[in-house]
Amino acid sequence: MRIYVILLTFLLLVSAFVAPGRAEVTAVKAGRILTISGEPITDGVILIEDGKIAEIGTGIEIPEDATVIDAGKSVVMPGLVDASAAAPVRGDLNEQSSEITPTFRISDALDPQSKALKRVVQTGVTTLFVSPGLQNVIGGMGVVVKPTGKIPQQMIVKDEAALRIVMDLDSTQGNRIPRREPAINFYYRRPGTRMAIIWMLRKSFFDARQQADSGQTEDPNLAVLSAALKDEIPIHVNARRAIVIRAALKVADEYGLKLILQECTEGYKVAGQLAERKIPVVLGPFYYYPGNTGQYREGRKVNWNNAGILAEAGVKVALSSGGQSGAIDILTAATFAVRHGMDRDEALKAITITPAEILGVADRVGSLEKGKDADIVILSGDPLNVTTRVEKVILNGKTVYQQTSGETS
Amino acid sequence: MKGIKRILVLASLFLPFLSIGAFGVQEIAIQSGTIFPISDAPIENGTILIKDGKIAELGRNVAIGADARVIDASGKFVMPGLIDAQSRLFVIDSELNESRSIAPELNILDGLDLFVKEAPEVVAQGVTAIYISPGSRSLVGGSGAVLKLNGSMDAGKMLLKGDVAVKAAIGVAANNQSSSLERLANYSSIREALLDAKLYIHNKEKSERELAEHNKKKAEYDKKKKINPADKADKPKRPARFSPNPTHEVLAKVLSKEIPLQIEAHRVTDILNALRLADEFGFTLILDKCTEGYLVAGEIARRKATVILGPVSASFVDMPGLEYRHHDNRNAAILSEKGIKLALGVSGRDGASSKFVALAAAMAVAGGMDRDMALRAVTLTPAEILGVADRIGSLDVGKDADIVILSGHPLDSLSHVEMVLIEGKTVFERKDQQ
Amino acid sequence: MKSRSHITFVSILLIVFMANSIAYAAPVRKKLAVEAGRIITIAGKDIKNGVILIEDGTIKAVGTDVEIPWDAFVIEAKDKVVMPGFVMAHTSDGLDRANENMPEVPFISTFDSIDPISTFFEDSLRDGVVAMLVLPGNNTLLGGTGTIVKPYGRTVEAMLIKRYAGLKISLQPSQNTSRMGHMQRFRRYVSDLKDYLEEYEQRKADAEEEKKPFDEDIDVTKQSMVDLLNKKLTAFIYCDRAADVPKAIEIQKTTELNTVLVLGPDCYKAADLIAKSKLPVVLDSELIIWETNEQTNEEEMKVIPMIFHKAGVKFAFQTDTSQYGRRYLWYQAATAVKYGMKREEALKSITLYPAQFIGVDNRLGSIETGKEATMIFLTGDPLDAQSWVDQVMIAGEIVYEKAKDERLKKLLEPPLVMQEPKDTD
Amino acid sequence: MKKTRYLSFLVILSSSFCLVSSGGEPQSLAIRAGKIWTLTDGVITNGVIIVDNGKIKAVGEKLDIPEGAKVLDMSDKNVMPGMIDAHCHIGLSLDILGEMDETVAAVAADMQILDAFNPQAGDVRKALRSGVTTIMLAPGYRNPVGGQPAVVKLDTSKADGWVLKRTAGVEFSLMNQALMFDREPTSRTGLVALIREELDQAKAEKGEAFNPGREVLKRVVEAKRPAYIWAYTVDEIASAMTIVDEYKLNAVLVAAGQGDEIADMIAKRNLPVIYPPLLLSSRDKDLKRAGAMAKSGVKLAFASLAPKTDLYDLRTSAILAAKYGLDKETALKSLTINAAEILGVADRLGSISEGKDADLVILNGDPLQLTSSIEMVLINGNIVYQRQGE
Repeated sequence: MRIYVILLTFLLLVSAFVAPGRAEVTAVKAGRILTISGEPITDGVILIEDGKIAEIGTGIEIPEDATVIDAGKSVVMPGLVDASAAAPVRGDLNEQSSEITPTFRISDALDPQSKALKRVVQTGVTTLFVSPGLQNVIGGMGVVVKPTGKIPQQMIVKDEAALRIVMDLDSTQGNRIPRREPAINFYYRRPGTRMAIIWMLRKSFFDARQQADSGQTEDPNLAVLSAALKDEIPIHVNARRAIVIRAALKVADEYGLKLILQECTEGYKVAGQLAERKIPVVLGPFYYYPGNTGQYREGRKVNWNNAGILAEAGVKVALSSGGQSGAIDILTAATFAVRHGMDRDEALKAITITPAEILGVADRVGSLEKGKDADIVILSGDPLNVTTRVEKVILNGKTVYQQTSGETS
Repeated sequence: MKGIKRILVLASLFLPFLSIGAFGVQEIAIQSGTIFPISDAPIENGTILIKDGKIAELGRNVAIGADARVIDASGKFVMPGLIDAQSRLFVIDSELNESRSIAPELNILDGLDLFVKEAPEVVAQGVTAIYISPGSRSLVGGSGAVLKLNGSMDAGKMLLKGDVAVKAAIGVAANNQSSSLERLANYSSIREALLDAKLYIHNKEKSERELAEHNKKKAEYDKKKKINPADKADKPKRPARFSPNPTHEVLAKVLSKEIPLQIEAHRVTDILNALRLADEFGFTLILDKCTEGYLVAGEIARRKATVILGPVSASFVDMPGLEYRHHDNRNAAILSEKGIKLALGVSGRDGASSKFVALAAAMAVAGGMDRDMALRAVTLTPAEILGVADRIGSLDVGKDADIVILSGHPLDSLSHVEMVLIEGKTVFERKDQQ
Repeated sequence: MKSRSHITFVSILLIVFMANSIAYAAPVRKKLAVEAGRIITIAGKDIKNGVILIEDGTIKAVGTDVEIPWDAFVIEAKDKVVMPGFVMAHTSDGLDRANENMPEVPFISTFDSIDPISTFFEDSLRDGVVAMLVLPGNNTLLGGTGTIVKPYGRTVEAMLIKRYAGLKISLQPSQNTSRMGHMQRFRRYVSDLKDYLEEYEQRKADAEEEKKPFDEDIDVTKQSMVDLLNKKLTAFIYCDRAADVPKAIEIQKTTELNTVLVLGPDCYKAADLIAKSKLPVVLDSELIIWETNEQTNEEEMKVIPMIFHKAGVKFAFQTDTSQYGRRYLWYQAATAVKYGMKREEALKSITLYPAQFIGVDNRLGSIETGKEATMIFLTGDPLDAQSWVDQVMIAGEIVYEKAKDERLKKLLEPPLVMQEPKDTD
Repeated sequence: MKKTRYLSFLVILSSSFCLVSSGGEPQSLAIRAGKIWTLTDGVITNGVIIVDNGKIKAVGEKLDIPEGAKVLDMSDKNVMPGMIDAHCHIGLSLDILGEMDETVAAVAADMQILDAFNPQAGDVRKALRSGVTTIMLAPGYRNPVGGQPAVVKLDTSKADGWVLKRTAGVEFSLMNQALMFDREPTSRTGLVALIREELDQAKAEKGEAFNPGREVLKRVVEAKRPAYIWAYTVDEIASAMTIVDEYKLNAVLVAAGQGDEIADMIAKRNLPVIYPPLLLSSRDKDLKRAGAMAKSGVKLAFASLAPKTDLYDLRTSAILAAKYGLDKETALKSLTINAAEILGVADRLGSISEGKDADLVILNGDPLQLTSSIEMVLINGNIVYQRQGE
């Protein structure tokens, strides 16, 4: 035990030096740096100045006043980006009082104390996209956050990052009569069929366009939608089965929408179309064969190599935790994607730069480049190996997680 | 920052082990503090000598061995470890009540989770022993146990006394539907159970007699057979086998005064019913909670029933419902004035509450209770009621060295616990957190 | 809808099995020699470029300098890693329903419930599992007896390794009983049983005394519990939370049963107690749980296998087939290694140890002379996510080949590109 | 027989709670006290308080007592100002949802809690023994906009004069308890959105059409009336601060139990906090929160939130807080003067100083000792509670 204490104190002294983000320089030395954007660097150095990457490469001389984090033989890669994470929000993720709630901003309800956030950062995730729940046809706007800060404002990287649309049958859920309630209440508002879901979608966008044309914009809801029509806000469509994906594509064609598909469990069936339309997909959650997994048994027609097939066809693929808190961490997801046939580099991109691009925050996160946020993960070995573990996580230049022997004892 | 905290935490974790390892066998002397032995008048600037976990000597001038570990308590107050006689510590939520209404054979030890985190906090407030009994939803809920909070996770090592008393409850189960009929039903079904037990004892004795008889006959028969195998005397028939019934076995012990019956009763009617049961069956009665006891103090005193009173303050309990409607903080004062043997319990919402035993005593004082009586009511009296006074409850030679050292008077709400020893081992030592 | 999918699914299965049966219709070769790139024997050191000699389904020799008899059929596996098949010491999958509603049903047996065409067995074979003890679920006090099977064969009889193995005891109370009542119920049952046995013995004695024939059998509903008390069966005691562990140990001490503890995640708190009791353990499939540190308010990772490993407890892993990664035994072992467990130990916990716990280590669990020729051929290191089970051999017979795994093909290969319907409007 | 005795006893007890009011007409009164906790200027030992016409005329060490003045000799006792319960729900129905919350309409700005208050209710009379002389009577937390609280004195026997503020502001709730599964809003986001919407409309309100609710909220938006915002957890407090910043509200945080996590930010906005009762079942880390908050400069007032806890335990909260790190003076002030300032009645209450109402509590010991009990309570110089000697 005493040895631990000594070891602990040592580690903590190190982290204690690093922890307070003073304007002074931090240097990360590593045997292998996966920049993702470029070629891997061996025996490289990353200089961090007030939360940003000041220098990266080999043969950079380290200022003597700099705090040095020597990662030794370990592998360094950019902080992971989860393009569809479990929302750190207490209570309902949907505003049940209407099925079309574009103005619903999940950022209003973020809980900085959320245990889920504190956990996810230890799996190497430094950027998350959080969106409203699946029970509204147009759910509202999601937000890109970092798992740090005491109040929501400090967490937010990009608010109103995307508009969530759900074309799966989830939005027919919760359509029940509450206890001791008269039969007529807003729980009778919802569509009951996919026909109705899509009709409502069409109608809302139609109204939005009308309003935009007529010039006046009283209805804030429609204002958001017309912004989406003008590509000012990207649209995330939740579509699992091939039939739903095709329907989504139809609606997109009608209104000239730019889509980003989420879940996309049967995406492999329409890989060609997605590729030619240049529609990126955010995969996850991942179901295991055989089938009746998932709320609507969408796992039935699962293909383990979904990601691989899509990437092969030239679709931009991001791997995510699928908004489930209990799900496997996305590093493992990438590992299995490779096991099932995805290309290694593609898989690594799919949990870093690709999601960053899809979320429109690639200028700040997703790869190790000069000028980007210093979100760095230090791994004990090859990232795509189950026996590799996260040793240290640096977020905005500060060490937010430090593997300690305390964990296991 | 976080780092330093971590180390602190670790250190605090080690502390007990270190001290055990280092000073386990050695003798310990607590010097020049104001000692409250409880059983006796306070001793100014006295010394306590501890030899292998027991109190070897205490008084003004005590000779101390050269190699003794000396704890300087000058300016501090020394008293026996506190006892919470109504603890909920270690209790797994909703594991406290069996669906069956009469289940005296249950054992609280089976319902506990000794791995919960609250325990250190409770010890840090000077509580060294707790009494836990089953819940009040079932009429007869099983037997309670006294545990020592010695930091072990092994029931065997913590257990001071098992099967202390069988827990029963009148009226509480009826709390929700507050019909007095329900309360009456409670009373009569407990009575029935006890009557059944009586009958059971009778049958048991009968069958034992029969068996003895048969054995005698059998022996004769065998002898006869041995003498002449041709004997035609027919073989005696073995009587029907008597299968013991755990439920009745326990209640039988209650009726034979081996185990007291602890009856939780809040309202006057229920308390009186409990007393009536005691009159009828003559078991040793411990009145639990006794919220409206002050209204019938005379009755209780006349029966010489002992009381574990609590909660002292209504804010200890969750939702002061019907049972607590006439709760009054003068209850303890009135009862103790009538000369009733009275222990104060916390009986809080959950395990953590147990740490506030001392505060409960203070509140009783605010309600008019005598200060010494109040202190006694959280140390010696519970020990006596629970039948562990030979081990704990006061600072006397020969008793366990479960000792608390405080910065101020025990009843001072703002005084801090400096150190806690259980059987001579330091289980808590205050490092200035604030 | 459901039913239809079910039918199609069954038919697929039949096809697959047919294919297999045709493929392996040829009689089992008497003499086999496996030339392996690497042999992980588990029993001893790994062997590079070794040979395993097999006769009538048993291993005759293992080593580098084993010379191959002229009449032996040689299996080329120079590019493969060969190791003993994985063993699952505890599972309740592959049953139509795992729990009986009544609390005390020690007399029922999973043998009558195992569903040979359940995909669980096919998947297990694909994942390199060669033997498993199928026990009733965790919701019944005395749940019934278990069956050891191999995940191959069209009938339970064909799959059978051991008909009558292990009895499930669960200390997790079912609805509307408390833990107190649950324990009491168990004690009551045991005391009644002993009572019954006493009586039984007495009747026997009387009969002998009177020279009468005594043909009364022990009550069938009690038989399995009697066998448990006589150590003919092993008790698999499920502990839901740490609080149950001391009780399990108490039971083991008082009734002197052969015991294996099946633990819930919370039980890591009692690791030291378990270590002291020296009882074997089957860990929950959830190997990592999070806990909020009281003082620092940080979320802390508890790596359960490491905690037990450090405490010196011998354990086996189990899987959770509904979870993505956790459904592979190798993944469980790899997770343990990830957090610092010794590789050899981790591998033992998915081969030799479980075999010992369920009492088949005389046949399975390692590659040694005299043991059954049951092994798996891997494309790479067992703990590497990128390596696959290429072949599985059970008792000298190749029962699985990745190349011939139709369903795996369906799962990994893109579908035939279908003509997209043109929008006509 | 037993029954009757039991009843008679009850009667005696209850009588001990009710008022021992001395006559109607105001007269001058002098109190000799062993210790006077003035709270604004220190502790006076062996002092005298001279009360005239319900107000404190003078307080000091050696004052000459005017002739004809009634003299209370409390020279072995402690005197402190009447305690103020900054938030409670007594005199309403005991059932939490009963009279506190309007559950049908989510927005009930124009509702006044006083309309539901029964001055003769048992718990109101019983409350006097707790040494609380003034309470903020508040609606519950189950409505996003919950109505207007009132500040009242507890000598409710008289027909009038006990209402200090009929409408003391507007209650908002950002707690998850304000969400109902069958009423808008059902989500935290919807909750914040709804409150924004209401405030926006109030801002925009021209006041042509008569709309009492808007009128009230308008005053809040213009920071003429305080907003009492329920928020317990960090995220709730965070959204509260967001709204306060956006609309420049003059706000008070209610029941901000976990505020210590972001105490610095609360202090920066100098938002006062009405602290929820410290429960005797709390863990240590929760009991330390009040102290931590005060340390980083947040102004606290304690509340019993009765019937959640008994008013009698308002003082218990302060004592627990003190035991776990809140310094004694602040603890006492949080029971009296701080509360008065937060509720905006400091001109009349909260300390023993010249010109203030003679609301006094007389204890037989240090106010921050649980052992010391309340002997006598005066409101406007009238003895409203006197402890029965056993």
